[in-house]
Amino acid sequence: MSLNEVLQPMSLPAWLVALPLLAAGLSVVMPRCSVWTAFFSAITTPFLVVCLGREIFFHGSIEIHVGGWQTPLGISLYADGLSTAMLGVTALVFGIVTFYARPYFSGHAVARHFWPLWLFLWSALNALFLSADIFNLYVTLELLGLSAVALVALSQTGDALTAAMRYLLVSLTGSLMYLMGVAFLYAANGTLSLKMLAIVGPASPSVVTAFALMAAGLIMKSALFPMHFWLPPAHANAPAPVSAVLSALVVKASFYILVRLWVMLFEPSIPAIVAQLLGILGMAAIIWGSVQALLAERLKLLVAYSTVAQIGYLFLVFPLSLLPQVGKTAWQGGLYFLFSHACAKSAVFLAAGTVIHTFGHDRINELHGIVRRLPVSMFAFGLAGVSLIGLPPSGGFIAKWLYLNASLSGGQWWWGVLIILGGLMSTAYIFRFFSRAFSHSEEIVGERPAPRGMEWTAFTLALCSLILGLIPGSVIKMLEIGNPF
Amino acid sequence: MTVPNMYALVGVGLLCMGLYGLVMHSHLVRKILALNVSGSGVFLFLVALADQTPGPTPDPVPHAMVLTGIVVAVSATALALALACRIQQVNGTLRLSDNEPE
Amino acid sequence: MTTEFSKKLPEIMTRRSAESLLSRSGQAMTIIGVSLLALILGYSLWTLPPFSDRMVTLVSDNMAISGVENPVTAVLLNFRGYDTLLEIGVLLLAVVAVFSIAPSPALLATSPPSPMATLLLRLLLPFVVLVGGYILWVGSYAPGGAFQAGAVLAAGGILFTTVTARWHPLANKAIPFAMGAGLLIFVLVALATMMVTGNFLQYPETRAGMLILLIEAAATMSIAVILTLLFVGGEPGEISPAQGENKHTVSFNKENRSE
Amino acid sequence: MDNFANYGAFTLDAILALVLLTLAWLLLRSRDLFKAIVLFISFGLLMSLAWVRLKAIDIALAEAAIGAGLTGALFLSALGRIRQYSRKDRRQQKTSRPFRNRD
Repeated sequence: MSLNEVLQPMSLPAWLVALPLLAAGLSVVMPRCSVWTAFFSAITTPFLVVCLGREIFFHGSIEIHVGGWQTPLGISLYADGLSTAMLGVTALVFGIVTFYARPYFSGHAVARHFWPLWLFLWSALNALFLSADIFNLYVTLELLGLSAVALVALSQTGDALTAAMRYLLVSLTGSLMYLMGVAFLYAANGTLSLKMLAIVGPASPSVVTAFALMAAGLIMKSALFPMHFWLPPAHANAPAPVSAVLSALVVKASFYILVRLWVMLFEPSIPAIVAQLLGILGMAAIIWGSVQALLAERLKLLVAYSTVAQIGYLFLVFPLSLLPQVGKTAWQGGLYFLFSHACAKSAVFLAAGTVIHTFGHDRINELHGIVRRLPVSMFAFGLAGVSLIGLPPSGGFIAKWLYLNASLSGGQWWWGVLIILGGLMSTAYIFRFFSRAFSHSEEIVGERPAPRGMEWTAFTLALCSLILGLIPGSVIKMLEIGNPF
Repeated sequence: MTVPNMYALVGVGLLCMGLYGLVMHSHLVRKILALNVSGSGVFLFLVALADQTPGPTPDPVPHAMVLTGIVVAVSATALALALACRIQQVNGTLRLSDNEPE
Repeated sequence: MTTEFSKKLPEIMTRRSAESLLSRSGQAMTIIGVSLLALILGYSLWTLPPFSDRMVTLVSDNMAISGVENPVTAVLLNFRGYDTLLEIGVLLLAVVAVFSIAPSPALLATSPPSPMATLLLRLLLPFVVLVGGYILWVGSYAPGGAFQAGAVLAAGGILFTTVTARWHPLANKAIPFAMGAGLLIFVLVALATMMVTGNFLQYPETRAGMLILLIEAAATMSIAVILTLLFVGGEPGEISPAQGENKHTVSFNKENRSE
Repeated sequence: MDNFANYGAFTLDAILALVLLTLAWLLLRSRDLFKAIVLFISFGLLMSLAWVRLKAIDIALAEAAIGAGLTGALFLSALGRIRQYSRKDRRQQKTSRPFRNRD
């Protein structure tokens, strides 16, 4: 059987779920080979995503019916431009961070448990982005949440364990709320398929309640202000590769579900004031997260609070997309934000992990002149910072540009003011760290040299966030496929 | 009021009581207990609605969903309890709020 | 003065929010919020349209080609088998997670098992295995199936570990395989059916019953082992408590430490 | 006669519903953790009775085995371990607290 026969276009989504899951199972059964199963996954999954991307680019979106059962009875997997782009970012970040994690964990006893959990997290994300069934999404959310919690707890310090516990409680409560919403939707419509639910009529109280429950659960999981309290400790105390994917992808996964539900089911039947409310929460998140990042004393905590702020930007998409004629621009801006933040933030977390690996701590005030020891990591930090601030030519700039466009031509200029203000604040907290890192000071002695692989992986991700700023046309064209918005 | 509706209301009650317990208790094991009660409430709600079908047999799809949910719940509970035990061992306390920075 | 305040601000904020959960006003707010939620949910329940029997009809129409006769098993392993695949993944993930967190096995052999307990075990275990096997088999026709059978077998496993509190060295080698077999066989069958029928998890009609039983048998074994291990709460084979205590003090902890 | 059976069934359901709610309330309010866990196990057993009443025999089996039995066992063993650790902790408290270093 040739490779072309095995990788038929219609089987690509199934392979994307099955392969990491198989690798995860194998790494449990054969712990000695777990690194190699992870590497195998890190090479094959991006390849599969590229195949899928090429397929849908030329032939349009794909829907497959698992088990051959048509939708109301069975589950369908759906790959349009949006889900393929999410899969692509996941494959990019996971693929690169896997090569960072290898030196990071080498020789540690926890590596044995890290690799299976890592692969489970990856398969959960792939399954989540492909799923077109609201109950199947619940199962993927649980798979995602439990593996993320276990990964946070991996370093076994008191703070990490407490953070993991808090994360677990929030995550489980969020899943329960979501499941209750699923129950309402199923009772009202008799189907679980996202596409078939899409034809719901005018808003009945049960539909509104279902939306409220699901949105509440997903907001808890994606740490929108004021449900952000669990995120900074969890992301700051996790091992660096874990923090990178948690900030880059895991919080975005629940945001992605919310976007899908909003666009496919709820937008016509939910009053516009709800979107304004989500936007206001996003605004509060931007301000609160930025202020906390300015006050943070530890580098990883700074980066984690910056994630709280950046999640705020994502939620601005809800009010902006309702403005007349600029809806599409707003969605493109929001998703561009998501992608460029995924690359930039994972790069920053990896660089911060390298700092800790080298100096044994991440207290910002004691990190004077570290650029001489870690030039590549600091350069990566800087490149990613450009994207986080939103300076050209970076993915962050394109995202903010699209947002500004939407808010000004849609007539709600105050969101634009907020975006510029947020950019200024992120400049402040990034330069607060840089002023130390690049300062002249007495020679500091690192405890141990940083492996080159750790430095260059961070750099690669930072470069990706920059490259995103150079190819907006093709990314936006990709997002159009299947007309998700 | 029909019987399935009554059970659905009990499910709502259990969910809300569990959420109340989750917020009120600071002891971790109690929080986990409360979450389990909430979960039972959601499951009961789902199956009670499935029993409202016009025909004699209830809808099997919610039954399968709840079976899945029960297994997921026991996995999550095991993980949560393992974490709680480890927190007790490392921090010497089982209350999250005690653990704020001093 | 200002710098000191700015240093303390995040701490003050977090402490306040933590304490407010326990304060009087916090309690009142919670009660009001939860009651409101109950009212809203109850009202929405009231306004739900009558439950459609579309799914019941669909399931019963397709029962003949599902390979089993119990509708719930048909939904679990055929119509929505993909959910179950991921769910077995959740179980395996949970046991790995518990291993990664637990410092050492909960049950350490302190004394040899009492002869009475051993005798009881000898009498009970075959019975447990028999009941588990029956529940697994009957799941195709009547209520029962892999999860229930796995749970019954796990009860036997828990009994076994609490009485003997010791693992046979051979078991340590076999346990990872037993844990992973359910997921691996499920995924492999799903991929194999994709090669044959062109669709992930679409069983050939004539083989559906057999394949479902194969998946269920592997899943039952894995579920039984995993549930037993979740109860044991630690990885078997690393019995030495001293070793267990130190297992996790690895050097990347440094990043989280501060004086 | 039929009517009578219906009333009987409804009364049974109503009592079951009330008992479920009461048990949940008691287990959430109980001051003794051990008692709360035992109440939780009996809550699970009654839940499986409710599943039978809702014609969900599969779930009733799973709930009795997993929901009540296994989850209860998990809670009890966790409680035992926690008590063991906290005793150890009290003994060690005077000498050292290696993990209590924080910011």
